[in-house]
Amino acid sequence: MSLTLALVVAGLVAGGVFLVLQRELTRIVLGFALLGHGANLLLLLAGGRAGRAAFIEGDGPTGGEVDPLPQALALTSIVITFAATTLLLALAYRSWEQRGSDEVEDDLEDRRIARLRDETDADLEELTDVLADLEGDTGPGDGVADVHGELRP
Amino acid sequence: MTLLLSLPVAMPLAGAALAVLAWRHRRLQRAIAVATLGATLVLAVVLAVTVERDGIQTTQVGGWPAPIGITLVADLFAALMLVIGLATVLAVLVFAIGQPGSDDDAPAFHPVYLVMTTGIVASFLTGDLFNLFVAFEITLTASYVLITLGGRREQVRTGMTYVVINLLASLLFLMALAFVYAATGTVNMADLVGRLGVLDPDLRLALSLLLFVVFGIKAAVFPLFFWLPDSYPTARAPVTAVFAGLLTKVGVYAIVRTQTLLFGEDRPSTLLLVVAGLTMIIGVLGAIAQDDMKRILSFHIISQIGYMILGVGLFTVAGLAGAVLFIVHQIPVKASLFLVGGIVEHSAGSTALSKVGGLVRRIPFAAGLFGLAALSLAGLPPFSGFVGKLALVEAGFSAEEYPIVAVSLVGSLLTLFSMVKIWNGVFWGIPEEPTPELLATPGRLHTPLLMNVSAAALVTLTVAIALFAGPLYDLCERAANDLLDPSAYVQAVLP
Amino acid sequence: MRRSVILETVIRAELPVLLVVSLYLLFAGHNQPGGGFAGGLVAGAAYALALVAGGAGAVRRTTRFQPTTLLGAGLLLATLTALVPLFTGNDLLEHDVLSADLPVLGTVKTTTALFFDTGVYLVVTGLVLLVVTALGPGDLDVGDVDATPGDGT
Amino acid sequence: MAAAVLVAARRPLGRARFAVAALAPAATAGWAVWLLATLDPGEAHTRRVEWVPGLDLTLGFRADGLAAVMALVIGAIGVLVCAYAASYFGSSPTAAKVAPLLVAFAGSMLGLVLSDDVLGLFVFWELTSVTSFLLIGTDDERPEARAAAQQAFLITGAGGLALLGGLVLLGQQTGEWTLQGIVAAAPSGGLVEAAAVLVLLGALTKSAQVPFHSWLPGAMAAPTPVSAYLHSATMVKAGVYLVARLSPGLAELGPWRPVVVGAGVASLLVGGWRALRQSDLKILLAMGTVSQLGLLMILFGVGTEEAWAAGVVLLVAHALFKAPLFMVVGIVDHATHTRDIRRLDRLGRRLPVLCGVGVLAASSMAGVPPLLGFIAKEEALAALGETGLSWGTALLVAVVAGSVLTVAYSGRFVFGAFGPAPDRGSAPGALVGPIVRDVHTPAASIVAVPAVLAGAGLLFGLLPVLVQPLVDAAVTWWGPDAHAPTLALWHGLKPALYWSLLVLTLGSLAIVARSAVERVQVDLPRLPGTQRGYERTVRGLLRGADRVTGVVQSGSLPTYLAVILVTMVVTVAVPLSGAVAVPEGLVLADSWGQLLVAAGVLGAALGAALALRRMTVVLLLGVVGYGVAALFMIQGAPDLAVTQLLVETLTVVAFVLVLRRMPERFAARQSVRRQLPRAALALAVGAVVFVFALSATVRTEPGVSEEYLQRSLPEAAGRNVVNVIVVDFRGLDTLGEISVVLVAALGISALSAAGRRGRGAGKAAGTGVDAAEEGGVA
Repeated sequence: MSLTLALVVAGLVAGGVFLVLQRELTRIVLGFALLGHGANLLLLLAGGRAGRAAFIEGDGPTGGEVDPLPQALALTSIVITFAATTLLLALAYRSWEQRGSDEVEDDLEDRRIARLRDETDADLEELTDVLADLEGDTGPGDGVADVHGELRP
Repeated sequence: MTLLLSLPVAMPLAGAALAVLAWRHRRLQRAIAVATLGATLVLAVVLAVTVERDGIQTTQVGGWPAPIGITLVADLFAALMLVIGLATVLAVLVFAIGQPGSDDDAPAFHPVYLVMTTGIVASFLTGDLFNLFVAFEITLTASYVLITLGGRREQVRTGMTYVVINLLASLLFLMALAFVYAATGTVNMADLVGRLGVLDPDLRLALSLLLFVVFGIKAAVFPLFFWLPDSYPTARAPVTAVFAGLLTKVGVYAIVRTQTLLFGEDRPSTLLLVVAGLTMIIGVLGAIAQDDMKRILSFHIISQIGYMILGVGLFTVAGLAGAVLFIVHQIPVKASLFLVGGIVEHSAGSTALSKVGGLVRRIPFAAGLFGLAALSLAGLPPFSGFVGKLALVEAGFSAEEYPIVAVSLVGSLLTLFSMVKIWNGVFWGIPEEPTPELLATPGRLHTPLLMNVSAAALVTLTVAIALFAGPLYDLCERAANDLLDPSAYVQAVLP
Repeated sequence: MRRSVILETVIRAELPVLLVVSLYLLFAGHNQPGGGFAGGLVAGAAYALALVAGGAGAVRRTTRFQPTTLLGAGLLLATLTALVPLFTGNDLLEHDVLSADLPVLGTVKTTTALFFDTGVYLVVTGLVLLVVTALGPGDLDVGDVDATPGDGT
Repeated sequence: MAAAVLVAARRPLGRARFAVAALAPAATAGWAVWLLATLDPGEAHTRRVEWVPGLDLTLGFRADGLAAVMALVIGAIGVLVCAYAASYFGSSPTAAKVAPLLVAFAGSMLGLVLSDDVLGLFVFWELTSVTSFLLIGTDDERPEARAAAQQAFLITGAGGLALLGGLVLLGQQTGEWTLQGIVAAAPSGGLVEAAAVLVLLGALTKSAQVPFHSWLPGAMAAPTPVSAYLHSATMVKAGVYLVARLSPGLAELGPWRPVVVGAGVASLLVGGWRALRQSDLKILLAMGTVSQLGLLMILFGVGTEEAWAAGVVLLVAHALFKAPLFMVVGIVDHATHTRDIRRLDRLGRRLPVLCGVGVLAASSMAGVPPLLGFIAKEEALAALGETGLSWGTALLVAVVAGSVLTVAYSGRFVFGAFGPAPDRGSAPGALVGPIVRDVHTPAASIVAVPAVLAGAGLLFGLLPVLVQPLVDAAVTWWGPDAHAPTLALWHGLKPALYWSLLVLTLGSLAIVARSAVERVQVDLPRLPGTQRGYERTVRGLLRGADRVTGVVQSGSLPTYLAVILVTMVVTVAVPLSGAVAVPEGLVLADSWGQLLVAAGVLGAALGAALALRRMTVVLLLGVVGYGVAALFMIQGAPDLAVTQLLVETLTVVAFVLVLRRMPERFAARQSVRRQLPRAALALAVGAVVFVFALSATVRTEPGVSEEYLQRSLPEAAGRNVVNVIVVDFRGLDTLGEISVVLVAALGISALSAAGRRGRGAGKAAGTGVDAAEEGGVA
C-alpha cells in the first residue's frame, strides 16, 4: 500500500469535510466532490498496490494484474456520486434563484421552538383554574357550577 | 426461486422505464405504476409464503456463484419487510393518485416513485454489502427528487438539508466499504461472515460502529436524527408518508442485518441500549414541543426507531422478535398517520394545531382512522402497537434490562400525550370556518374517495397485524432465530 | 448569446465524429478501456458542445429524441436484458455469448452484455443532455415542452 | 358465554338509540343472574381465546362469583343508565355519539371483570380508559372538557403502563399469567414486590386514589349519565376490583398493605374533606366517590376475609346509591340549569319525589339504617375491628373519621340540593349568580330511574338475604373455605353497632352545624392540591421538551453535519485506537509519478478549501479531478481514469454553467476563530480515515478478485475485466447505477422546469412568486 495515496485520501477527505461544513451551498457541493474523490481513491487503495491494468492479453491472467473489483466498485460509485452531486448542484442553483443567496438557512420552526416559550396549553390552564377552585385552593367561592354544567339553556 | 427473487427487483425498474416513456400521459403512467406495484406485491407475498415454507431463498444474479456475483437472499425477516413495505408503497401510491393537485401531476413522479421502490426492494433482498450501498443510493436519490418535487422554496431549503446529510452518509458508507474490502477482500455478506470473524476484534468493532453510524443516520437515531424533522414535513403528504413509513426502516433493516449477520459476536449492546433510550426520549420530547401535526408525527418516527433499536440492543431472540414485529407494525401505522395528515391538510388547508380544529365533524372518517392509528402508535391495546410494545417489554424484562424498559414505558406515555394533543387540537374543539381559499377550490371540503380508501387500507393492515399477531409473532420469532444464527444464511448463499 | 457561425459549423462537423468515438467506446468496452458509461458521456458531451455553440435549434435538428425518451429507452433496454434470461430459465442478468460474422470486421464475439451496456450508454447520454439543458443558458431550453420561449410572456 | 361478551362488546352501528343500546347490558345482567343462580361455590365457566401465545397474551375469561357480581352491577346499572340517558339526552345529536360509546364501554368493562389472564385484563383495562377519554370529551368544543379528557387519559394511561410493567414482571417471575395462578402461587421476592407496587400504581390511578385523584373531578365534564355509570359505578371500581382479585395472594407482600391501606385512608379522608366544601353537587359526589373508593381499597386490600367480604357488600351498595345520586343531580341540573347549592333554594318543596329519592340514596351513602349502606358500613367496621393488625385500631379510627365525613357530606348534599339556600351574607356569592326560581318539572320517566336504584337500596337493606347470594358467590375467590358473614340489619350489641351509632351521631352534629363547619374549612390551611401538581408536571414537561428540543434541534445544517461527524470520529476512534497497525508492504509511493501527482492534488485540494472566488474553486476542483484521474491511471485503472476524466469535465462544465450567474466571490469570509473548529474537525476526520485505511489493510488471504481474472475471458468473453465485472459479474450494481442516473436526471429537469415556471410567472405577473420570495429574504 502506498503511503502517498493514503495521504492524498486523508487530504481530500479533510478538505471536503472543511468545505461541507461551510454555509455557502456551492462550497458544500464542492466539498462533496472532494469527498467523493477521496472515497473513490480509498476504494482503489483497498485493492492493494498499483499494478498492471486488468486486461486479459492472452488466454488468461499472467499475474501482476491489479485487483479489478475495487475499480469496478469505484466506477459505479463515481457515477453515483456524480449524479447525486449534480442533483445537489441543481438544488443549490434553484435555491439561489429563489433567494438570491446561496447560504443555507436555518430551520424556522426549530428556531421558533428554540426561543423558549412561556405559553402553555391553553386548555390545561383553564381546567386547572377551574379544578383548583374545586379542590379548594381558592376556598369555597367562585361560580364553578356553570362552568361544569354540560346543559346550558 | 430465481423468478420470485429477481422480479421484485427488476419489475419496478421496467415499470419506471415505461413510465418515463409515457412522459406526460398521466393516466398511462398511473396505470403502469399501479399495475407494476400490484404485481410486485403479489410476488412478494408468494415469496414470503415460500420462505415460510421452504426456508431461506437465494438466487445468484447473472448465474455467477457467490461471492463472484451478487446474491439476492430472502430470509423470513426480509420477506416480511418486503410484503409490508410493498403494501404500504402501493397504498401510498393510490393516495397520491387520489389527491388532487399532488405531485402525481408531475411527469417525473411515477418513474421516480417506482425507482425508489426498486431501491427499497433491493435493500431488503440484497446479500451484498456494496449492492446494499447501490440500493441505498437508488432509494435516496429517488427520495431527493421526491422531496423537492415541485421546487417550492420551503421544499428546496429543507430538501437541501436532507440531501446534504444523506450524501454525507453515503460517502461514509463508501469509505466503510473500502475498509471492509481492504480487511477482507470481499463484499458478499455471507462471505464476510467468516472473513470478519478472523479479524482483530478492535478492528471489527471499528468497522461495526462505522457502519452503525452510517445506517444510524438513515435510520435517524440519536444523535444523528436532527435532519429528519426539518425535512420530512415539507414534502407533500404521500411523499412524507412513504418516507416516514419506509425509508428510516430501511436504515433499521440494515442495522439489524449487519449487526446480527456480520458483527453478531461483538455487538455493542450497551451502546445500542443507551442510543435506543435517548432516541426514544429525545424524539418524543421533540414531538411534544411541536405545534404542527406533521412535525409532531415526524418526531415520532424518531422516537419509535428507538424501540426498534432497543430490540436489537437486547440481542435475544425475544428482543429481535419484538424489534421485527415493531418494525412491521410501524410501517403501515406511520404511513397511515401521515396520510391522515394529508387529508387534514386537504380539507383544512393546514396542519398547524393552532389553525385547525373540530375536524371530527367535517372528516369523521379520517378522524376515526387517525384515532385507530394513533392508539396503535401509542401502544394501546388492542392495537398492533400494543403487541409490539408488549413483546419488547417482555424481552427487556427477560434480559433483566429494567432501566431501558422503564424508559420505553415513559416514552410510551409521552407518545400518548402528544397523540392526545393532536386529537384535541385537530379533531376536537371548535371548528374553524373554512378559509375563503378553501371554499373557492371546488371539492376541497370533500375528501376524495381514493385518499380515504388508501388511508383506510393501511389502517386495516395494522388492525390485521393486531388480529393475527399470534401467528405473526411466531414468524417474527422464527425470523429472530434465523438472525441470531447466521449459519443457515451463510449456508444458503454459499452452499 | 451571439452565435459564431464558424464554431457552429465546426461543431456540426465534429458531432458525427464524436458520436462515432462514443460508439467505439461502447462496443470496445468489453475488451478495451471504455464501455457504455464512457461512451455515453462522450455522446452527451458532443451534444452539450453543440448546444453551447449552436443553440437549441441546432440540437433539435440533430437529436430526434427528447432526453427523457433516451433515459426511458436506455433503462428499458437494460432492464429487459436483465429480465429476458429469466424467461428462458436462466438467472437475472445472465448473459449469453454471441458471435456473428460481419463483413468487414470478421468474426465478432461478444455477449448480450452489449445490450445492457447500450442501455447504460443511452441513459448516460440522456443525463448529460438533461443536465446541460437544465443548467444551461436560459434561452436554449430543449428538454421540456412547457419551457419553449413564449411561455412566460 | 363468550357470545355474551361478544354481544356486549359489539358497538351498535349507525344511529343506535338507547333502547337498542340497553339490550346489551340487559343481556349481561340477565346472564349474570343466571350465572349466580347456577354456579356452584368455587366453580367457574372458562373460555380462552389465544391471541399471541408467544407472548402469553391470551384473552382468557373466567366467570366466577366475583365476576358475576361485577357483571350484574355493570349490566343492571347499565340498563338503568340507558333508560335515564334516553330521557336525559332526548333527541339531541349527542345521544348518537354517547350511546355506542356507552355500550362499547360496558363491553370493555365486562371483559375486564371476566378476564382471568392478566394481559387480557390489561387489554380491557386500557379500552375502558379510551372510552372514558372519548366520553369525557363528549362536549369537545369546551376547552375544559378536552383538558379533562386528556388529564384522565394521561393519569390512567400512566397507571396503565405501570400496571403493564407490573403484570409482565409478575407473570415472568411467577410463570403464571392468570389471576388464579398468581393468587395460588402467592409469590414473594424483591422483584415480585416491585411488580406488586407497579400493579398497585395502576389500580390506584384507575380508582382515583390520592394522590392520583385529580382527574376524577375534571371527568365530571362528561354528561351526567356517563358520570353516573363510568365515574362512580363501574370504571373507577376497576382498580378496586383488581386489588380485590390479587389481595388473597399478594396481601402478605411487604409493600402491599402500606400502599393500599395508606392510599385508601388518604383517599377516604381527603375525599370526604374535600367533598364537604364543594358547592357543585356533581363535584361533591365525585369527591365522595374518591372517599368511598378509598374505603373499598382498604377493605379489599387489608387482607382479611371478613374485610374482603364487607368490601363486596359496600361495592354493591355504592353502585346502588352513587348512581342514583348522580342521576338526581342530572335532573336537578335539567330542571334548574344549575348544580350550585348556593343557587338552589328549597327545591325539595317543588320536587318532593325527587327529593325523596335523593334523601333515600344519600341516607344509604351515610349508612343510615335500614338501608343497604348501613349494612355495608357495619360489616366494614366489624371487619376492620378484627383485622388483628398492630395498627388495626388506628385504621379503625381513621375509617370512623372518614365515615363521619361521609355522613356530613351526605347531609350537605341533601340540604344543599333540596334545602334552603345558604345565607348569602356570609359567602362571597357575587359570582355565583341569582337563586333559581324557575323550575321545570322533570318527567316521571326520568325520575323513575334513580327511584328504582334507591328503592333497591332500601329493599336490599330490609331484606339482606337478597344480597347474600352475591356475597357468598364472590367470597369463594378468597379461598375454597371462605364464608361470607351473614348479612343482617341487627347483629346484636356488638362493637360495630356502637361505632355506627358514633358515626351517625357525630355526622348528624356536623350536619346541624354545617355552617360552622364551612367556616372552619375556610379558615383552616388548605391541603396542597394535586391538580396543581399535575399542572406543574405537564408544564414542566412542555418546558423541558422545548428546552431539550431547542438545544438538539438547532435547525442549522452545519451544526447537524458537525454533530454527525464528531459522533463518527468518536465512536470509531475509540475501538480503532486498539487496532492501529502498519500494513505489510507499506511504501512511500508506488512511483515518482504518483508522488508528484499526489502533491499536486493535495495542493489543489487545499487551495479549493481556502479559495474565495467561486470560479477559482471550480478550477482547482477540476485540477483535483484530473489529478485523481492521473492517479487512477498510475494505479492501473485506465477505465476509471477515462471515466473520471469525462465526469470531471462534465462536472466542471455544470459548475461553470451554474456559477457564472452567481456573485464572483463568496460572502464575507468568516473569522479565523470561527473557521478553526471546522478545520479541526476536518483534520480529525481526515486523520481517522487515514489511520483506518492503514489499519484495515490486514488482509492476508486473497479475496474474490482472482476469480474475476480467471473467469473473465472464458466465461464472459471479455478481456477488460473491469468492464466485465461492471456489465456482467456485478451487472446488478450497474442496473442500480443507471437508475440512479435516470432519477437524478429527472430531478434536475424537474427543478429547472420549476425554475422556469417561476420565472415565467414572474414575467407574466410583473412580480412573480420567486421575485416576491427573494424580496422577502433581502
